[in-house]
Amino acid sequence: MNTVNPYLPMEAEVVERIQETPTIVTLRLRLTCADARHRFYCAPGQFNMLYLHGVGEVPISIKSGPQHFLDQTLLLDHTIRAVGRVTRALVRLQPGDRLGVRGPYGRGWPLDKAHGKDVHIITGGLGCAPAVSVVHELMRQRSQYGHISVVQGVKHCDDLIWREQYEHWAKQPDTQVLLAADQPDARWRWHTGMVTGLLDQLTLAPHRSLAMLCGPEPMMRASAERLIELGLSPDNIWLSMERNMQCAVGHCGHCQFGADFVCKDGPVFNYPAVRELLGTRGF
Amino acid sequence: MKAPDLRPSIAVHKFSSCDGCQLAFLNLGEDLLALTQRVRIRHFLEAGLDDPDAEVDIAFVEGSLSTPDEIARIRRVRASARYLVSIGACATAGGLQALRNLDDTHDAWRDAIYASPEFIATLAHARPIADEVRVDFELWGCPINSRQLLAAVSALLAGVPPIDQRDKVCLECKRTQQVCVMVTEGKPCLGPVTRTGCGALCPAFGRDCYGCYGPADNPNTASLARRFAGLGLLPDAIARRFLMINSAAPAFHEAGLIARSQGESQGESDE
Amino acid sequence: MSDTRRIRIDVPALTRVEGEGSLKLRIEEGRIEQLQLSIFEPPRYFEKFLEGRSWREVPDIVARICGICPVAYQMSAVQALEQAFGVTPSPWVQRMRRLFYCGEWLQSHALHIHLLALPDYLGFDSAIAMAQDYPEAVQRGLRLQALGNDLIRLFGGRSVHPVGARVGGFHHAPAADRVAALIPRLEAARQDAFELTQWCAGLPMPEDSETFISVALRHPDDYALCSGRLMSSSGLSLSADEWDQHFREFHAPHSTALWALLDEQPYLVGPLARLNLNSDHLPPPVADSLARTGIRFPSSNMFHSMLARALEIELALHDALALCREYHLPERSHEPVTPKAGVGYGMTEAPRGLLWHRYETDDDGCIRSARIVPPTSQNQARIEQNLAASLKRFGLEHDDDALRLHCEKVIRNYDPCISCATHFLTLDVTR
Amino acid sequence: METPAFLPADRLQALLELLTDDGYRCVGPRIRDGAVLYQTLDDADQLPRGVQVQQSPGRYRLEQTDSPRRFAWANGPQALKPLTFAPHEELWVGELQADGSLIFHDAVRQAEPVAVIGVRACDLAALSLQEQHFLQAAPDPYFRERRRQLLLIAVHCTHPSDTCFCAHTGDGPEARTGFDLSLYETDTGYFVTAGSPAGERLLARLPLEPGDAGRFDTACDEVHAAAARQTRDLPTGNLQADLFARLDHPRWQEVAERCLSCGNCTQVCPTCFCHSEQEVPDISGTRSSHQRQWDSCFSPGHSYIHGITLRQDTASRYRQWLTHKFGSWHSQYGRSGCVGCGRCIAWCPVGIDPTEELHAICTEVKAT
Ligand SMILES: Cc1cc2nc3c(=O)[nH]c(=O)nc-3n(C[C@H](O)[C@H](O)[C@H](O)COP(=O)(O)OP(=O)(O)OC[C@H]3O[C@@H](n4cnc5c(N)ncnc54)[C@H](O)[C@@H]3O)c2cc1C
Ligand code: SF4
Ligand code: SF4
Ligand code: SF4
Repeated sequence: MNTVNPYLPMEAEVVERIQETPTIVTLRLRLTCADARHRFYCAPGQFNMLYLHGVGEVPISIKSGPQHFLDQTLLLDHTIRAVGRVTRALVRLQPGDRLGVRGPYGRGWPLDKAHGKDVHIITGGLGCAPAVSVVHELMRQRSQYGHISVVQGVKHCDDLIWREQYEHWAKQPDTQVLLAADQPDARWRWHTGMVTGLLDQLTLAPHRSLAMLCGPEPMMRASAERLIELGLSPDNIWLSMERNMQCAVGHCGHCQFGADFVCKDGPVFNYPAVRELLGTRGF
Repeated sequence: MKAPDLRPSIAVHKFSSCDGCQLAFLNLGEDLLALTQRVRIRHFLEAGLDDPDAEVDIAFVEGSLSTPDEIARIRRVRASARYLVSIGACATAGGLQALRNLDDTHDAWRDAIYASPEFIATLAHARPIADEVRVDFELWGCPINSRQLLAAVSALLAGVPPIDQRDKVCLECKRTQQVCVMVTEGKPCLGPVTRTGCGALCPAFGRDCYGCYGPADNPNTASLARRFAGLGLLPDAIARRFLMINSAAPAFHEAGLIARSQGESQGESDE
Repeated sequence: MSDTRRIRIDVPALTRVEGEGSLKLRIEEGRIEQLQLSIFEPPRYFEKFLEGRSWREVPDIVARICGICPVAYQMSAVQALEQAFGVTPSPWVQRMRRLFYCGEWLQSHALHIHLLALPDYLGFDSAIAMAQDYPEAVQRGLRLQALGNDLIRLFGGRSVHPVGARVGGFHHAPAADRVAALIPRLEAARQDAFELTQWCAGLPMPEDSETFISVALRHPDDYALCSGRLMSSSGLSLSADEWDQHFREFHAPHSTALWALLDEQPYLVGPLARLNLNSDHLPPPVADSLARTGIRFPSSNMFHSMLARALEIELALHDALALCREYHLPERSHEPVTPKAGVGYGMTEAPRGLLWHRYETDDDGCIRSARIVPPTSQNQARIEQNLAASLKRFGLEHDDDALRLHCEKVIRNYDPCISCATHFLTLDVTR
Repeated sequence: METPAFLPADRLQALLELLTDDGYRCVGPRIRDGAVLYQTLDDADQLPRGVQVQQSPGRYRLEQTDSPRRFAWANGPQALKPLTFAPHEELWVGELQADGSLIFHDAVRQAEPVAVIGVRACDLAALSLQEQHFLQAAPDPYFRERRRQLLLIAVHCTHPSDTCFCAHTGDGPEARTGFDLSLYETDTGYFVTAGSPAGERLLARLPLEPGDAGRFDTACDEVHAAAARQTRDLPTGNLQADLFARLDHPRWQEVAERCLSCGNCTQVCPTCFCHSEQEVPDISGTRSSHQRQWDSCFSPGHSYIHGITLRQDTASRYRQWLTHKFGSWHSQYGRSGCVGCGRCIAWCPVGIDPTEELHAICTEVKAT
């Protein structure tokens, strides 16, 4: 049916609910139709539209990496921050509850271009959600890539989710993990301040590096510009954007960013494509 | 023993008003019965339910605050409601009766009508509910309609706040494929500064919108007032356009007073 | 039960009336010492807002006096302004006004009978509770009410504060197919209405006869709605501008409200008064329906008000059907209006009774002064008179709850619309 | 071109009858509420004989002339857009079952066949742009179904308004593609050409007469003269680059003083495609309808992302409209999003004329 009506959701069931912080919840979803599970394939960086009955639909990145799709169980992890109408209600769902899912949509991270390169993943706040899947993928195919750095900044240290995950990655060979919090507590043993303050600590070989950015726009812009100063070519910087989305298939017009539709031309963009407008008020 | 009633409870309260907004409940037709399956109505005088101080999940409040007694009463309503929704122009902006706020004419009007004005304890101003207590959501319109009401109730029953509809009447006017009365007939339509929700009724009836849903998001009243002047309206007539059902809503209030003062200064220069 | 009992009944908030009012009853030594219907709707000063407003705005402003009978306010107002400006509405407009008005009678009466009054007779405190045991009756009421609302929408877009009426006629003539679409529904509703009349006639009603004066419009050709002369059962026949010769409003010292009296007497307006004066003008099918009930009008039993409402529902459906069947698009939906200075009067039959307006305009058609006498303030004196008499007949020895219910039943016969009344009614009169 | 055959004016009804026989609902220009609107047409006599239209910024008036022509008007507020992209429609329904599971129902239905008579060249061009938008990557089934059932009979325009500039955008006044049949109107009848196999088949069944070459030339000349009468134009050059190079131009603020951000311009524009979606649950809570409706870049929701409306002020909304329609559209669909119909000029309540704004913004000599 989905091929006929691109707006029609598929039914999914919440199989697990993980409370990450008081406002952030990861929902592990299973499409209830076996056929839909077989057909579903997505790349890191893509997103789904999650539909809550009677309430509405919102775009949420797919956190699970492709390894989840290889087996028949296909579980879709979505990490959601409760900010408004739909998300506040979504995070209240419990195992067994049903919702609608359509997707995957958009263009994910440029894994092909990252092949053989050092990859720096720089995220801020919940920007880590769309990036986690790509880290998983890099780790799964570890030998295909050079140095990997994972840089994450949060406002308050309690906002940091997936701490063990970062600690686990930090122990991997040739992998650097840098964390920053604007407001640390006594136990915080990482950097204090903005993510951009960490960029100088990167093991950066500009000519063979590719950076993937996700987070608030000012943070992405500052990071990208800093990376360029550090010698990275703008072409090797990629970032993931967010705009209002109603349809996710390029029809509703809401997600336009200049000439691009974030839903289908993005959400992951090459930096030069958005550099001009990023930060221009009103776009 | 009876099973406990787990339905969310609601109350409908009335303050200074014409009762028209509560009718959005009584005019629901079959949906009224469906609604009573899902919620327990604790207080709604017009429907025969009288328990004003019952603790409720949602209190709907119609009418403006215009007497000292009403001020005391709204505080009680607030205290006993988890979520308070003000319904209609009276409750959200003071309504038509807020016209008495304009020039502090209340006392003069009262004295003109009542033989024993000293017995009449009304306030000089008719004010919106949110002036006195915290309001969780406002449904604009004079009157609100059942469609808006159902949308708000459904959202709340789903555990989410209702959607605040702030677009302009013009959008709905075009969606319903009406012909613009300002462009074809030069009628001074308030659609371009007024909130949608009514379904663009006035243009559908060949007349100019009179702003009963209150100001929309980002209303450019100054430009519209200039346009009205271009259509031949005198400042006083422009002022009356803005100072009608929602005269106390800030955007309309201000636009009306500006037009009025232009009328006065013109009047002076005429002399 | 002893005669020396002191009874004090406070019904702090009257339920199932439009607007809010309260009743105070004090009985001492078997005598009614105090009986006061007070209305705590704050004044809203409509007559004053109208001053300085353009004639174009009047229908939109007066509609807001009452959300339940806005059509009535609009119709009395446009009639008055047309008189002031010397505009004669076309026959099409006059017919369509009747159709529009039929919608309001239908919705208001259906609402009153089913949601407000019937629970009294069937022993429920609300229609919501009643719906459990009498689902068909409640649904029938909601259907009739919805149909009335749709008739109003035809000309006004919405049933509360409709936007279609203007001085001279209507802003817009409805498309013929929309009118035609209502015909089958009106036809189907007639059976509902007939059954409703018979059902109402069969309900156990108190035998409660007393003499009172009925006041209503009367027209030589039909059951008067928005035309005709003002008649009374005491033999009066007046035009609207003669109102002040016989009617007087005053701020009664023992009451909280302005009252209207006819030659210093309380009087009744509303469905029962209309039927008492106009039963000879019921169209044959409605007259047959009435004949089958075995009840005769004029009636001196106030509890026949509900039956009168049911019959007026039948009448409204009958007339609406005829008007819809002969509907055609007019050349224009309103007469051109040239405002001028003048005085005009309007009177029409609101669902709750006669509604009288008077306006004085200036050269530009702006309102210099306005006076509005709504039905509820006219019935005010009559309600108290009726309460006192009816309670005595009922027997003051009944227990508090029974007395309270009886009072409420009596009051609800008038379907008092307190919102309408309020621009005349005071609040918190203390002495 | 070979001289097309001729349909005498009094036989136009035959065309309507053929279409009705073929199961079409005929839609054509009719007068309602002071404008030319596409409405159901039962009889050729319902067409607006002799009606012409005066349009200028913020103003639209009909004018009755004694011309016998039925297509002598310039366009009304509607294009073909509402016929393919409905202003408001249900997309699907979600139903909550007693066991907590959800079932989704499609709302795509078989569209009714509709034949539109009197289509303008600008609107055909706009339709083809909307086809590009809605029928590419993820075809919209609602649009597609309605489009499939649409038969289009164009009438080449001979009476452009003051607001029209289709000659400049290259989209009119002569309809070149996208129609099934096309008519060249003269006082006595129509020269008929076919533009599709369906049009050919229809043409073969019409009670036509052989066309007179000289009179056909005159008819064509009228269309060319109509083009020459148009006065408005867009700045030449690369508008996309020019607009995006002037995002800080003071003119945006000036126009914002006048603009009501009412969205009328986008609603009447035959190419604007923005829409929003909403959920309309029923009161029982089990059935919820997912709907979409026309939206506009002038509405607050258009640029909302949690907590902020990116385009709060009118200047940025107006700039979004112009930079998209006349600028980034080029990247998206290979051409400007404007077909020169002039509707946004006439139907703007305060008479803002985008062509004038574009000139002010793009053609001024940049101070160095
Ligand atoms: C490609 C993409 C991926 C995203 N991934 C995630 C993720 O993994 N986790 C997460 O928590 N959030 C993510 N977001 C943001 C998330 O979509 C918004 O937080 C969410 O839409 C807010 O909806 P709401 O109804 O709760 O908020 P409200 O403020 O009530 O918003 C009302 C409506 O506006 C729209 N809207 C509001 N904010 C946004 C937004 N930022 N983006 C798009 N539409 C919006 C939606 O239609 C929403 O329902 C993503 C956004 C995009 C575009
Ligand atoms: S009629 Fe009024 S609401 Fe409709 S488009 Fe014109 S100005 Fe806007
Ligand atoms: S931009 Fe204006 S002139 Fe161009 S197609 Fe749209 S409405 Fe017509
Ligand atoms: S340009 Fe005109 S039509 Fe468009 S939003 Fe502004 S005022 Fe409205």
